[in-house]
Amino acid sequence: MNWNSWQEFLHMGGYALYVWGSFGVTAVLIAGEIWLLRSHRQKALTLARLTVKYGRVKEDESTT
Amino acid sequence: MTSRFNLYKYSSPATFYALAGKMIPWFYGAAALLGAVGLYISFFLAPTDFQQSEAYRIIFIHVPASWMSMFIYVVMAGWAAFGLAFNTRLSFMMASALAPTGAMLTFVSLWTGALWGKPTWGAWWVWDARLTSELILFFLYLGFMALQAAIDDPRRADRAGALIALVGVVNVPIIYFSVRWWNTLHQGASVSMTKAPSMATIMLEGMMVMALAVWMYAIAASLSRVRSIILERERNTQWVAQLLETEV
Amino acid sequence: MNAAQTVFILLRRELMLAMRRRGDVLTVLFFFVIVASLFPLGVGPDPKLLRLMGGGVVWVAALLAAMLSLGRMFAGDYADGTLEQLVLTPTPPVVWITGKILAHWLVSGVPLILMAPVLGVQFGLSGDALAVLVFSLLLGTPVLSLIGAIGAALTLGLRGGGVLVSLLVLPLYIPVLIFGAGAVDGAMSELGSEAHLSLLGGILILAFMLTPWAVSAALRISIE
Amino acid sequence: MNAAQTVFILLRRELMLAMRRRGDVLTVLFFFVIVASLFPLGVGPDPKLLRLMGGGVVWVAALLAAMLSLGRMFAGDYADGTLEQLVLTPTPPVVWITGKILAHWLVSGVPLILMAPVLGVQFGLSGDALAVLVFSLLLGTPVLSLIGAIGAALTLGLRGGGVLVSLLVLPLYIPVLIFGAGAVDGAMSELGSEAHLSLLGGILILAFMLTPWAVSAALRISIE
Amino acid sequence: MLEGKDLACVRGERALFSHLNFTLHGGELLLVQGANGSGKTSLLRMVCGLLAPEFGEILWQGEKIAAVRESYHAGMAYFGHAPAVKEDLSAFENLDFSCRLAGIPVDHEEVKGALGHLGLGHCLNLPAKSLSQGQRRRVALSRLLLVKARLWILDEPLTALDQAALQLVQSLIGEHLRRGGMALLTTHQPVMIPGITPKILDLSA
Amino acid sequence: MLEGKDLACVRGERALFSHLNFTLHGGELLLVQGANGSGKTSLLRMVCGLLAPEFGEILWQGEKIAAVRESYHAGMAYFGHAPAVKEDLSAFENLDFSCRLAGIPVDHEEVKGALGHLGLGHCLNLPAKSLSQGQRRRVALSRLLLVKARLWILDEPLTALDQAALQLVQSLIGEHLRRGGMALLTTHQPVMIPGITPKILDLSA
Ligand code: HEM
Ligand SMILES: Nc1ncnc2c1ncn2[C@@H]1O[C@H](COP(=O)(O)OP(=O)(O)OP(=O)(O)O)[C@@H](O)[C@H]1O
Ligand SMILES: Nc1ncnc2c1ncn2[C@@H]1O[C@H](COP(=O)(O)OP(=O)(O)OP(=O)(O)O)[C@@H](O)[C@H]1O
Ligand SMILES: [Mg+2]
Ligand SMILES: [Mg+2]
Repeated sequence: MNWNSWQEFLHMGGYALYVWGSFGVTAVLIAGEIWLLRSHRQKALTLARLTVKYGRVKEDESTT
Repeated sequence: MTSRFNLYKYSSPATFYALAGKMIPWFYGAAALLGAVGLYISFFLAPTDFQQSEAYRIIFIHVPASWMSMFIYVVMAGWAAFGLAFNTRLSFMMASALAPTGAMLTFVSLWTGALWGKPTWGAWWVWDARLTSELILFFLYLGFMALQAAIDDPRRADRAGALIALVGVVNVPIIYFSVRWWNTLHQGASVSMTKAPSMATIMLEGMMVMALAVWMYAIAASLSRVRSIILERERNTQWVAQLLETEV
Repeated sequence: MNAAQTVFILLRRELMLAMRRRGDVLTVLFFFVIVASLFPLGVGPDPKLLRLMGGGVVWVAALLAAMLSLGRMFAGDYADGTLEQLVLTPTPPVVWITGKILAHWLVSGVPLILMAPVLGVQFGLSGDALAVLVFSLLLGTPVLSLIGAIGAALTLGLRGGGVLVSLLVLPLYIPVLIFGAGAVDGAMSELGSEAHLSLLGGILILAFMLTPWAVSAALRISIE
Repeated sequence: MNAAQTVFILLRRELMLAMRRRGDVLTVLFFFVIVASLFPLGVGPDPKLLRLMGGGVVWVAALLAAMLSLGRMFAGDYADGTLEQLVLTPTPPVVWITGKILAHWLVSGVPLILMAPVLGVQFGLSGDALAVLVFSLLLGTPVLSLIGAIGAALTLGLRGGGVLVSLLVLPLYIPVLIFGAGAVDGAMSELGSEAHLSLLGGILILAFMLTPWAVSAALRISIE
Repeated sequence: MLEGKDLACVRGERALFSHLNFTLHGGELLLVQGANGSGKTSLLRMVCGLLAPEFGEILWQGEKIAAVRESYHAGMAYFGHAPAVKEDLSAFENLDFSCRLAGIPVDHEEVKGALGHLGLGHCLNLPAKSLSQGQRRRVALSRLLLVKARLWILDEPLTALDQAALQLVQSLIGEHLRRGGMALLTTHQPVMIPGITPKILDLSA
Repeated sequence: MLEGKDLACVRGERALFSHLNFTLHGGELLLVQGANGSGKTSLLRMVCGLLAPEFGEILWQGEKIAAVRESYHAGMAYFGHAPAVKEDLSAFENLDFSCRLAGIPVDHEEVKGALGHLGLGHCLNLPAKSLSQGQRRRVALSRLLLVKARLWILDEPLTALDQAALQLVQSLIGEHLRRGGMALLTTHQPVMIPGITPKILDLSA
């Protein structure tokens, strides 16, 4: 075990900005992508539902 | 588009949509599991580096992201080539689905590299071959996505994108060989970790586990994206209508 | 209808169009980034050399990006007839021309300003120099849009317009470049950059007052 | 009718068109000169710095000029329907595509090569370096036309095409830039430039053999 | 009243017409005819004020059009070769913005009504780029319903329209004239508007 | 013989037509009709080989057009929306180059004759940019006289033409058919060619 305390862990030997900056931004990006994927799927589903209901629907119609 | 090729049947979007739906949770699960193990290794098992202190821990995210960023581009170009050769819609959709994830990982590589560079090299960025080629890779992804976004007709978007992806992949090794004509700060700085063999092993293991995690994540994300793309493109078909009745 | 209202409606329309074609906006931005990145590739990776060049390179890239984006200012409206219709509205041309230039700056200039610090970091500029870079761009990019509008208006409908516009406009951009890049250099060499920045500000005010009239005249000529 | 004849007729037509629009050709040339001259303005007048930058800057300017001139390669023919007619001739597309690329190089590339020594002198390049600069451009500019043709073909008819093409094409130009500018640097630092030049030659041969096919595919896609 | 006095037009090197006179009162239709290249488009642009005449003058209510620019433009609608339809905006947005920019406040219902009248009711919200050539021209023509101009200047409004649209546009012009409006028109197709005998201005002569 | 079998066309998101069949023999005229946006242009481009059909196939003398590309293109002339006239070349140079590029050796007299026939004799050497819309289309149509194709594919050849040119083009088509040629035509105007009853293909149906 490398760390004696939480402070030490968070401090990362003085490199907190760099280490947490890397891991943090990566986490945010991945979370963001997952969120985008979900909203993409929702949009695609509504679009498909509208299409099934009303026949041909343009993408723009479902979003506006 | 007659089925002169047997594979065509298996690459039907309808079949694939269902298959992908079943596989996605598994890949997300694997990614989460491997990620947890990898992070544990990164922060708790891997010891403090003799020279770089804790900063080196960035390696556990930097290297997997870098690897995957290049790998995904090649896979994307592969799908594009397949699509152009056999005119399978699904291949084009796979290529489009991979691009955003690839671009995201390329950005992660650039970002973590920059954050690593500041403490080790004293600069956020240097114009060294490795770094530059990664930046160009980022532009190649963006070019692919921008081209597809600029074209309204999906058919043309698919094929134009595929063509530029293929041309771009030719560029990747060329850029890569340019390493020889450049002074490369990048490799020189990463020597310290091969000091003690035991340390190298645990670090290598950590890197591998994290790389696997990123790989699984990339598969899950692109499968999930391709499902949405399939839905958008195929929403006029019978199978989507049936699917919506039964599924929701 | 008063002038502010027209400008507002036009602005809304232009921003809506830009949103519909987000790709175009992003592409100008990435052009900026790519051009700035070409230099180190051509010149070599020596950090000291690059730091010296940094401000100048970012400014040159901004100039070129602004210039490339000029094509969008009137060409679309000209080709599809919207420009004729605008000329035929009762509103004085200077009013809606100001609106169009403003919209162009919001869509093409502002993203460059936001991206510039990242490029500055890549060239190893100091914190001070970065701040001055951003501020100089804030004063300078509107001038680029204003002056560029004249070139864009004059080259409407001419083939090879894209290249021609650069020939007309780049020489006029040079003062902006000199003071903009000079300000960044000043910040790095501790010579101070107030003089350069206030000159830029002066140019901006002058350009804002004069160019819409010139553009209005240029459009009349091109539309005949 | 055989391939050589078609290429010849096409070449005559393209050159005649270029003569009628001399302005366009000159404009690309002036763009090249202006971009190269912006740098000393942005970076400052230190001769040592300029000599170091010289080769790289001239190459970057050549890249940008070549890129800007891409708009002319197919866009005119696309807009007025000539491209459709070419596709509908019995001649295989690769033949006339090669002709068009060749014409583009003659009109846009060759003038750059002729002008480059003048710019090189302004940056204080030595005689040796100048010779290598010209030779590297001689090998490199055809590659720019060849690769650029793919981008030009893919972005036909897309709005914002001018900027989009730069995003597609500039990353692909980078190897040419690296070896071209590298050759000039090599000549200045007495490291020799054979390696760079022969690599450029290799790229040229490869590009010449492959790109017409890619362009042909791209045009099919865009014309639909 | 619109008047053209002793107009002459030179395009490039060629003199297209000279000593051209016309007057147009409320309720009248002036049909500009002539072979290809005889200068119809040039004349119409001249009347709009987009092109300065080489000689002669154009008067609106007895005053030179340049002198009364604002009120002239407020009372005029021009429909040129290019339809002034933005591809990225929907038919609705196109019409809405173009009215507002012309200084005419319109509400949603009016816009929808005008588009519906031209047979675009089912594609109000489609971006114009997914409309065919003829449909885009209909979007452009729908402006005429809303701007309430007294003077319509229409350059080949009938090209690229199918039979149904053709009838519709002609009846629109008819109504406009009956309400006391004036119209200046070019076309290569026969124009038939019940109850109206157009004045003819032949440029080939 | 030209044959379309079970053709389907999808543009963007919309299916324009499907299960479309037609045959065209020597001496026959096929008139493609339909409202704006019904897919006439798309069909013509498909027949040329510029657009791949979503489904079905097009046969020329019994063979798929893609398989006999060279001979098919050698025997075909296409006249599209865009007239393929270079603004910077004169009418003469335009016609001369376009024939040579199509692989047809022509001499000066032939070119002049063709342009004269279309009423452009007096502006042979003017750059096309100083021609009017209709005159440019005449330049483009003059190609038909020289290329000696059996199959003419003409997309709205009559728009923007004045009465004289209209008659001329119709008589050209008539002669072509009488010589055993075939023609595929779209137009929104009535077509009257003495002695020929066109086959009609209605896309709105
Ligand atoms: C923005 C800056 C950076 C970028 C774009 C970048 C990019 C890359 C890429 C593309 C790879 C994979 C290459 C391969 O496996 O062959 C890689 C690997 C690696 N990077 Fe970076 N890097 C950056 C900064 C750094 C820094 C600052 C360090 C350490 C001081 C570093 C250390 C490593 C190590 C150790 C590897 C894996 C082992 C190797 O192949 O050498 N990188 N990087
Ligand atoms: N900008 C210009 N520069 C030079 N000549 C021009 C210009 N615009 C038009 N012309 C010439 O003026 C003449 C008349 O053009 P115009 O477009 O007014 O004709 P038109 O009667 O509308 O013809 P069409 O029936 O073909 O539309 C033509 O010969 C044309 O070539
Ligand atoms: N490249 C394209 N991408 C998407 N949709 C297209 C494309 N080209 C045409 N369309 C659409 O296909 C439909 C048919 O177009 P087409 O040009 O074939 O019609 P048309 O019958 O020739 O009409 P018109 O009489 O107006 O010329 C239109 O709705 C059009 O918007
Ligand atoms: Mg006209
Ligand atoms: Mg059509």
